[in-house]
Order: sequence, then C-alpha cells, then structure tokens
Amino acid sequence: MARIGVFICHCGENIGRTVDCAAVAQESAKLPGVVVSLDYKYMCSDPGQQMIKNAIAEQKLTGVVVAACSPRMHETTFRRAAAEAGLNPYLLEMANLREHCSWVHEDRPIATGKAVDLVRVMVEKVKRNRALYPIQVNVEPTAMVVGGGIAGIQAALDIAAGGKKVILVEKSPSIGGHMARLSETFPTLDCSQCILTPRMVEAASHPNITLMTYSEVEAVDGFIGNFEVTIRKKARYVDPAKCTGCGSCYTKCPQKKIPSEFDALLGKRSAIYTPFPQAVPNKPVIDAEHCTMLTKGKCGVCKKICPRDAINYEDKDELVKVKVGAIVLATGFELWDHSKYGEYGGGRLVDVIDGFQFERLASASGPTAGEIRRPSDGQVPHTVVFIQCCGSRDEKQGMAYCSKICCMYTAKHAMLYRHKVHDGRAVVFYMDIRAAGKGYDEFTRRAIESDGAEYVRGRVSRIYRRADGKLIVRGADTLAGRPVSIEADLVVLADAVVPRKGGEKLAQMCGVGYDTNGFYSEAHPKLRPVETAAAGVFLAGACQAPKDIPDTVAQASACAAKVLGLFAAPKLEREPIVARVNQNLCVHCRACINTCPYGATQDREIKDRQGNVVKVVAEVNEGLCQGCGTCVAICRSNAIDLDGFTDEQIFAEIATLE
Amino acid sequence: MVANINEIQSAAAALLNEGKVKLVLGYRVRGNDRVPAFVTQADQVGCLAYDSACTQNLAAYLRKGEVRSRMPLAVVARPEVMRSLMLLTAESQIAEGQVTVLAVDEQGFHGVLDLAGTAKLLNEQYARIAPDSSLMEQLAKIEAMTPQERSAFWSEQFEPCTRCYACRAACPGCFCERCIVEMNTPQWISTAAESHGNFAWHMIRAFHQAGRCVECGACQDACPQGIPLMLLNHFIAREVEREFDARNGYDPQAEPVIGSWKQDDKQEYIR
Amino acid sequence: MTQATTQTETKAEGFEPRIVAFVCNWCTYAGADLAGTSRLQYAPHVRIVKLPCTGRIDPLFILKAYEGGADAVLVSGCHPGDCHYTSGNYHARRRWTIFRRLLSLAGVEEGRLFFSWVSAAEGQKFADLINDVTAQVKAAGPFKHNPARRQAW
Amino acid sequence: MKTLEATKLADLAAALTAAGYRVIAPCQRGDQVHLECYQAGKTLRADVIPVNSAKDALFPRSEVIGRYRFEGNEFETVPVAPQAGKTVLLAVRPCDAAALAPLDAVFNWDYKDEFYNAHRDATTVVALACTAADDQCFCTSVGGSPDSTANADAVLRPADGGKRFILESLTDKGQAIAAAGQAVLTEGQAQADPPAQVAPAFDSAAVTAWAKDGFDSPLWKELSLACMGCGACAYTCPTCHCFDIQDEATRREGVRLRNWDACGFGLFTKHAGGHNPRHDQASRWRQRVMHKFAYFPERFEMLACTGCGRCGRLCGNGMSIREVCSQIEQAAQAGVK
Repeated sequence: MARIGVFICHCGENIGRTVDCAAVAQESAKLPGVVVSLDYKYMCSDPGQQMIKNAIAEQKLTGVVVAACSPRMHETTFRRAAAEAGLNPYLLEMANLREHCSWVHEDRPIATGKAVDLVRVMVEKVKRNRALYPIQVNVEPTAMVVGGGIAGIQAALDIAAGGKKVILVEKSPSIGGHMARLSETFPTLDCSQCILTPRMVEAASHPNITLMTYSEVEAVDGFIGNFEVTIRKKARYVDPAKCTGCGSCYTKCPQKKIPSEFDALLGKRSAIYTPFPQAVPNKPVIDAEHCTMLTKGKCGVCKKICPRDAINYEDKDELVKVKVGAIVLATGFELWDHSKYGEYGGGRLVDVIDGFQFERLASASGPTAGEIRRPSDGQVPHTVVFIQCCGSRDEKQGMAYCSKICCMYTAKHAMLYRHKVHDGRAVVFYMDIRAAGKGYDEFTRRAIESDGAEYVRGRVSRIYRRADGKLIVRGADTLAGRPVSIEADLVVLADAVVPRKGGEKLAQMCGVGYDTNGFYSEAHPKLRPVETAAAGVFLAGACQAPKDIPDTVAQASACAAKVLGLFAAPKLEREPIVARVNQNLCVHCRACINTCPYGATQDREIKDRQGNVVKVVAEVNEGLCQGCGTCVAICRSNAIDLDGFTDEQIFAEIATLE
Repeated sequence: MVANINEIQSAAAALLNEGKVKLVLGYRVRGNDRVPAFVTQADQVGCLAYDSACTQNLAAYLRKGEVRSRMPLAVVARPEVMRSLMLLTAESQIAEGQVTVLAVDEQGFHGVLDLAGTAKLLNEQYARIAPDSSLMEQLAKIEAMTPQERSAFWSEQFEPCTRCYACRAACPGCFCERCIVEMNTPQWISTAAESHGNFAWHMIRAFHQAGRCVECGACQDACPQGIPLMLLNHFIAREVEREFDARNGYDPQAEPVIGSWKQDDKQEYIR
Repeated sequence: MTQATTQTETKAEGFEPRIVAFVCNWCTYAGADLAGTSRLQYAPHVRIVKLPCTGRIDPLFILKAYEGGADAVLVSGCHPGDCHYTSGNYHARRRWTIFRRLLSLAGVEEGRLFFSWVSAAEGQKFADLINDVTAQVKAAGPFKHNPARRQAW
Repeated sequence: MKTLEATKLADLAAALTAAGYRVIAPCQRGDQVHLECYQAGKTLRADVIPVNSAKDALFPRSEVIGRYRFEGNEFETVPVAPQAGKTVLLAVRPCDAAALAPLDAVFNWDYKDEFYNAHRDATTVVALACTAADDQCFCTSVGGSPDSTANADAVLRPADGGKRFILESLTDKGQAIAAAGQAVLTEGQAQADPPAQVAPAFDSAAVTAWAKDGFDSPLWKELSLACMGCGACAYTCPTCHCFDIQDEATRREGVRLRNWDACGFGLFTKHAGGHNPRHDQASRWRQRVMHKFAYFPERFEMLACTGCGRCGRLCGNGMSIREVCSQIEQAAQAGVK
C-alpha cells in the first residue's frame, strides 16, 4: 500500500501569496494513499528538509511529493534529502506550484484549485514510481578539444596540466586561431603573438597533448565518458614526420599569388604554404585547389626541391577513430559579412575593410610589415573612419545582439593608427561605448583623450567613393544634432561577431543545442555556463557567445576544470532514466533500433542452453540511452518502457486530470 | 479461375519435390468460398486454385508458429501480398531463403521468385496500384462532412464492432507478440466493445498501419460486422504518401515511415 | 435555434475548459518556467504532463486525454534542430502529422488539438500560446462531439 | 390463423416497440443484415441469415455487473441491478432460438447468473422458420431443424410463396406479442411454405465419440492450420458464452464489466507467470470443438452447437466447424486417432 507524503512549500510569499498552501495541504491529505500532508514556509531550508526526512522515517513513506518551485530548481536538493532519510531519491517527485502556478495566476481561489490538481497529478505519479539506481559508466580519461584558437589551446593545456590526455583538433594547418592574427591586444597593447606563440609551442610539445591540425570532426558517436569520434585528417601532401620545416618548398613554389586567409586576403601565399611564419606545427601543407601538380599534373617543383622527400602528391584524407571521455567545443567565431550593407558599399569598396584586415595591416608580420597602407593603392591613409556596431544590434539586417568586443578593438585600432600615422585623423562612429571590464573604460578614454581619436556618436548612413578615390562617409552626429560628412581614405567596419559557418553540423553531431544565431547553447545561462545539454560536451570561447580573450581563457580553464572533474573518478554515475525492453513482448520489428538517436537500441540474440538462437529482440544499452523515450512511443506493442516516465505513470497522470 | 492454374500447381509440385520448400501456402475452392490450402505433398497440388476471389492475404500466416516451423515455404502471392512480404522483410520478420513467391495476378501465374526478385517485379510491374475509386469517393464524402457528422458517421460504423480482432488476425502487418489493446498495465484501450474502447482501438489500429498498410483489404474482408476499415487504411496510406512521399511495401530495406524523419517534413500546423 | 442560443450563452458564461498539455522537459516545460520567473500571467485551465521529450508522446496519450473528457489537447516541445535528444521532436512531428489527420477524419474538430514549438527562452510565447489556446477553446465551447469520450457507464 | 404481410414485418416491429418492447430484429446495415435494435426507418430482412447471433440481447458483449465509488481513501460499492427491459427477439432463426437451451443451461448450472436470467425472463422469442439454407447451414446435423420451434414463444412461418407469414403463438409470452401486434396482423388463411432442405453434413455422435479419446490427436494441428486466432467465430456464435471480467475506473468511480472473451485468443489461457497451457492455435481449436461436442454434452446432455453456420460463413481465414467436424467424422471412420 502506498504511503505518500505531500509537502507544500510557501516559498516565503512566492507561492503563499497566491496559493492557499494550508488549504492545498488539507485537500492533499484527502487523496488516496496520502498519509501525511504538511505546509511550511521554506521547504528547501534545513528545517524544511528535516521535516521531510522525519516524515519519511516516522511515517514509513513510500513516496514523497514536494509541491514547491520548478523541479529544475530543487529536485536534486529534495531527492538528496530523501536519500539521506533512506528513501530512494527517485521515489520523490515535485509539483511545480511556483513557476507554473503562483507566479502566473493572480486569482487566489483559482491558483489554489490548480495547485491541488498539480499535487494530485504528482501523487498519482509517485505512487507508481520505482526505486531507481544510478547507472555507472566507465570514463575514458582522454579529452578532445575542437578548435585550436586560444580557447582550445588554453583548455588543452589546463587539461594536460591536470595529467589527462588531450586530442586537440584544428581544421586549419596551424593552431593559433584568430589571436595569432591580431597585432596588439587591448587594454594593455601587448603584442598578441608574443603572448600566444609560447602557448602554441607548449601545446605542441606537451606530452599529454596530441595535435591534430588540418583535421575536422566527421562524426561523434557514443556518450559521456565514451565518445567515439571520427576525425578526418585532411591530406597535407607533406609528410610531417619527414618535413623539417626548412621552407625551401614554399620559397620555390611558382604559385605565389593566392590570397592569404591568415592575412584576411590582403597578403599572398603560395600553393604549398604555412599560414604564418610562427605556425605550429611549422610544417607546410599543399592547397590542393591551387597546386597545379594536383590540379593539372604539371609542376612538381616542391617535390624536386625537398631535401627530405617529404612531398607526397598521392596523399589521401584519412579517417581516424578516437575514444574520448569528454569533448570541449572551442570553434570560435568569424566576422559578419558586411556586404549585406548596401549603404556601406555592399562589400565592393576595397578601402572599406573589416577589423581583421586592419589587424593585419597593423601587424608587424602583416602584408605591409605593420605600416597602415590602404588596399587600393598602398597609400598611407590620412583620415580613417571606424564604424562600430556594423551588423551588431541590428535586428533587421544584421544580428540583434551586441558583439561585445568591438568597442574595445575599435578604440585599439584608432590608437594604433594614431601611433603609426601621427598626423592622421581617426574618427570613430559609435552607438554607445560599452567598455565594461578591467582597465577597459580607461583604455577607451585614453584613445579619446590622449590619442586624439574623434568619437562621433551616431550612425553612418552611407559610404561612397568619389571619383578622386576619397571615401565619403555621411552620417549623423546625434549629440550635436547635425549631419556629418567626412572625406576618408580608409573605413574600418567593426563587423559583428558571428559563429563559424557550419557550426550547427558539429552541434548536431554532439547533441548540443544552438540559438537562432548559431551560437552553441550552454546548459544554463547562469549556473552552467560551460556545460551543454549533451553530457560530457563543454563550451569554451566565442562559439558560445562573443567574447574577448580574457573571458575566453577563463571559460577555457573552466572547461578544463569540468573535464578534470569528470575524469577524477574511473566511473561516472548517470541518471537512471533509461528505456527498457520487455524481451517477452518484443517481436524485433526494429522500429526502435531505427529510431534511437544514440544507437542505444540494439539487436540482441536470445539463445537457449545449447547456444542456438531462439529469437532476436531489441535491447537498450543503458550506457548509451539518454532517456528521451522516442523508442517507447514508436513501439507498437509498448514492449519498451522508460524508467521514470513509464506508461503506467503517465496513464495515471492523465487519468487524474479527468 | 486463372487460365494457367496448372502452371501454379506444377511449380508448387516442383518446389516440394525438389525439397526447396516444405509447405506451399495457396488457395483452394470450398463451395463459393476461397480458403487457404496448406500443401505439403506434391500429390496434393491439384487442390491449388487462384482467381480474383482469393482475397485473403496469406502473408499473415508467416507469423504463425505452426506455419513458420515449416519454413522454407512458398506463398501464392498477388501484388498486395508481395508488398506485405516486402514489409515483413523490412521489419525483419522474414528473410531471403525462408519464403519463395509464386507470383500471381488476375491474369494468372507469373513465375517463382525469391524475395529480391519479388521486389524487382513489384517495382517494375506493379509500381502503381490504383486504389479503389469507390473508396476514394466515400472518403471524399466523409472529408466533406462537418466534424460532428464525421464523429457520428464513425460512431455508427464502429458501433457493431465486437472486438473479435478478426481484422488484426487477417493482417500480415499485425505481427506483435501482444497487441497494444491487450496490454493491461496500464490498459490504454478499453477492451469493452463500447464506444470509447472501439474508437480508441480503431484509431490505434489504423495509426499502427501508417507507413505499413499495403491496402490488401484482408482486414475488411475478415470483419464479420462489415466495418469499412479500408476507408481508414486508405486514408492513412494516402496521407503518408502525400506527406512523406512514401509508398508502403515496395522496398524490402525501407526505413519505417513512422520511425524516421526529414528535417524539412512539413509542419505548417505547428506554431 | 433556441437551444443553440442557450448553449452559446452558457459557454460564454460558465465554461471552464479542461486542457491537457503534453510538453517536453527541456524546452516547453522550461519555457513555462521562464513564463513563471518573468511573472507573465496566463489562463489557468491548462494542466501540464511533463515528458522528457516530445518523442515520448504516444498518440495513446492524446486519445486518453480525450477519453477522459479534455476539451482540448496541446502538445509542445523543442523547435526543430533544438531537441535535447537531437531528433525526438522530428520523430514526434511525423507521428503528429498523420495522427492529427486521422483524428480529424474521425471527427475531432479543428481547435481541439494544438501543436507548438516553445523553447526554453520563449516564456512569452508560452504564455501567449496558453492564452490563445484557452480563448479558442472557450469560444468553441465544451467538446460535445468528442468521438473518443468515455460514455457514462 | 394470424397472418402478417411480408412487407409489414417492420410495422410489426414498430407496433411492438410502441408497446414497450426492445425489438431485436434482422436489420439492414450496409450490405449486411444484423440482428440489432429496431428503430423507425430501419429496413428489416427476413430473407438473409443475419451475420450476428441473438445472444447479445441476453448476454451483452459488455455489461456492467458492479459499481464502486472512491472518496479519498474511502471506497464504497454501489449495488447494480440488471438493466433488463422487456425484449422481443423478432424473426430470429430456429438455430438462434435453439441456442437458448445451452445458454440457459450454463448460466443456471452451479451458479444462477442474475444478469443473464433477468434478460432471459424479460425476453420473448419469435422464431422465423427457414425456407432456404446455404452451404454453411447444418442444423440438421446437430439435432435441429429449419422449422424447429424449440425455445420459441411464437413462430413466424413464411407462407404463400413468401408473400406473408403465419404467426403461431406457442406460449403466453407469444400471445402477448400477437396481442401487441394486433393492428398489423390479419386473421385469415395461408399456406405455409415448405421448410428448407438442410442436408446432413456429419454425424455429431461420431464426432463426440471420437473426441472422447481425441485430446492428444495430431489431427488438431492439421485441422486448425488456417486459424489465425481471432474471436470472430466465438463472437458470432449463438452459444459461445465465455467472458472476461474487467474493471474500468476514473479517480472518482469505477465499474466492473463483463466482456465477451474467446478461446481462440492466445491470451485466453495465458497465465500471469507467462505459461500458457494452450500454447498453440491447435490446442485452442481443439478446445472450441471439444467444448461444443464433448464437454458440453457430458455436462448438460446437449451439444453447444446449433448448426447456424455463422463461424464458417464469416471466418476470414476459411475455418469452418462444419468442415472440421466432417473431417473428424471421416477420420473416425478411417480409424485415425
């Protein structure tokens, strides 16, 4: 016989104000099977929890309903309390009286009536709950980090420092990411490469880190602790084991006019190339699209010149399978394509550039060796207009959100320009200056006050090129309340930060959600900012939202802490909400096997004592099962059920609503 | 009777004589009825008959233990029955080597085929089997009714249902070890032959045919009470084809229609 | 005619519809939580049955709710592509597409079965949805011709 | 002699309805004829054997036999009286009327079934003598005849080449029918049509005798190969009387229902532990035959088959008890065990 305890929480005034908790307790006491029904100011408080524990012990409860806030808030708390009192935690359910009732209804009698219903539904459910026990799964103590920018490098280094193995997967030929392309960094103006390259080298040489550059994740199977990842190692056409990185090949390569991605298309590279001199690994790859040997079978210079015979034109993509226990996604960002803004030239004006292009112009290792020269004619620009919020905070044509880093890097750009071109004029159009961060506001102030950047509050309505080559920038100074028109030599657009194209595919492979903009979704916006909905998959850096370097590094280290925490024990306990097949009823139509998103339902041969196969049925691998229950609903004879959400429980819930 | 009935008989005899099958599942004549024949000896093949009155779907027997124990066997199969065999293959109930097909249609016998050959024949010769036009007309009439009229129409149709499950027994696709209607913890569908139980039963029976029914008509033929089950079956098959571009029982490797998905499946009704 | 008028009057005045909602834990339930934390007020007639995923929703659930006399059923989960379990909602969608058509053929009238995607971030959408569904069902009145309804024993 | 014009059968039904009877009569439904409750506008068909038997009127397919209510942890039962209104089975065949004997016997055996008897007492049987039979009819092989008046309170005999019926009242209940239908009946003379010729199909005594030792016969497997295990035969049979007790409840109240059940279903004898003594269809078909031709005669000295032929006529899989019994008789003659 069921002995159910019902505990109604007032949540201070949060529930109590609109729900008559005492009345709900009284009504609940009348429900069949309820032996104790109490209300209390704060159930989640120590005395509240003690109340539940005492009742479990004294009344020998077989099930508990806590009617309080959302189970997302305190289910764990109360289940732990139940466990401490000796009741299996899965014999406790919560009725959501706060988020789903008191906060959304004002009429006290109506809210109270609904509250009674909500409790009754859960009482009927909990009567049919079974004791469940956590599922233990082995954990493969190796992590995979996807993305070799500063986020990925930091996460990998921290995990490696914790003594666990890391596979760092980077799709381009070198790690380093966007940070390697920056000239200086705000707010200290220290040289980006100077602080980054030691980390890159450390990552490459760390005994716990396996670098897989020029590689992409092809498929992710498995689950937390036991992911099986297929990685495509793209053909490099250069054997990294033989190559010493001497550079003869790319010096001699006749194809030299390929726009360099690293230089934001402002510089050129050869067909066999390393993206930049400090690349890690410093081993070139052949760009199969542009190499005439690979496209037309003509040339072969690099092979002839290579002293180590490291060139292999027959190289093929290779699929490598690795087993990892955790995945860190650090795929970073790219810039929004401003050609959507017709009023800014629609991408056709060569002297209207983006932030990365400016970084390369300002970088000592860039195409202009650090001199600010405009792309069209290589002249030093005397007036540079910087436009913030290009594509950000624009629901109609661009992105609705603030890209967070543009105020700071625009200030930096203006400063760098003024440091390099002393008589130059730097004009910054801004909507607001968002400079929250340590030393940030001081930095923007310095740009304005010490470095003479002219800040104009307002939007630019149009940019066009006059016959003499001048860019005419027309806009409004909303503080002065007048239109402005500036004759500029160069315009730098602070394009919105957007996630990497195609990132959805990786998210879907991993079971990670993403928002409408394509940024990966964290498990909780406040309390679980690095976890995702997919257990064992974590987020670092700008793939989750626009971030600057310090925030990115902090999140990457947080990921490492999460991964190391996961790897701390050889086994992991998982929620026992899994599907089960009744093998007597299963007729092996394989609908569930086709359906399972995790490949958790599998064929299972039932054998007699002689080892003959008597029949084949479906079986659920509880390590793989995530408990969605899709197989349960697909099974025509209901031969599968889902622990925690059994047919019997749901039937009782629906019946209770009659 | 089809003209070349002798060819069916001699093909059956040859299969039995050569030991390729232990049983030939076919039809025989009993008065005005056509009833199944279970031929195990070559000298019995003379009873085998086939004409358009042979409407029972013999593929249903492939779930019956007493019949399965006599595999490999041969089945006299018209196109709809062949489609059932494709469905049973796709749902891993039968495999190549277990079932040989004696292909027939109203014109007569078309040879002895394995399951792969059957799939080929089906797709080449019977890719489009036009649904009964009177069925389509009746459906159009029902769809033109108001919801209240439809509700009343079906309650009138389901009223005589005694829940004998002859429809289920006649259907090759109803091969569950235990039907959902027989599950009792919890009992989703009332077993009382009354309004709500009958409604739920017929809804779920029809729904479980989604992406599976080959429209052989055996269920409706088997129904002692004359319930127009084919209206529901045809409706579901039509919707499945319209929504998911899927036609049932043509591909022995088909993924289940309900149990697979496409990202761009229509969803105009979801807000 | 007179009778019809009387019915309209009663449904306008005293009709409090019973609406059963089947929602997934990760999106719509969380969206309802957000409606709560945002203190968005909405009609109190809907009773939620929480499932891990819309993929878990068996058409039998919907029938059972009607059998028990629900005036309407609402089903809601994660937007396509957002399923916590990657594809449960796609599976669910296929099922619904056919099952709702079947129910419609059987006489379940328009406005008795609602489907929606509500994400965890769409508290406002959840509140609007509940209000709209409730208003529609109220306007339609009690589900008199419910073909699935259990008759009095 | 009371006569009724053939075209006025529905008028008689209407008159009886007006007199307060629930009239169960052969009504046109689609292209079938069903024994169902007559309502104005329905067409009656005396020329076709209805697909279902009359037993639904006495032993409904689903009947409330108990009620209870819940209030919190409290529970109370509510007494249920049989809902048995005055009923007439109008123009049912002699084989349907004959079926009342085995039903009466089994429902008054070791326990007097309150519900069945209430229906039975309230029921008047107006049989319709058969002047035509089809190839599934075999009443004459099981002790019946096409013009038998057994268990009938009155009988309608087709007369004058089917133009009219002669109504013969056999009991007081039958007299009451004649009285209630007076307005549509005529006093006059008519020549009864000859009864149908139903050729004997098998010797039931031979079947009963063979069955005594036939329990373990391998023949059952062959005889039942076509059976797919539905309940069509049992549910259309006028004598099959197995039932299942089911409870259905909401959180406020519940009912105990008596629903038809059938020995052909695999679950019929399945034990909770999973064992099934009748593990295959052969053993279920054996039960069907044995019950009707061996066990029932043993207990009640009568067969539980009236030869109506419905099971053979309606089986979607070509099973026929008539054919099976003939095959058993042949086996018996050939000395096959």
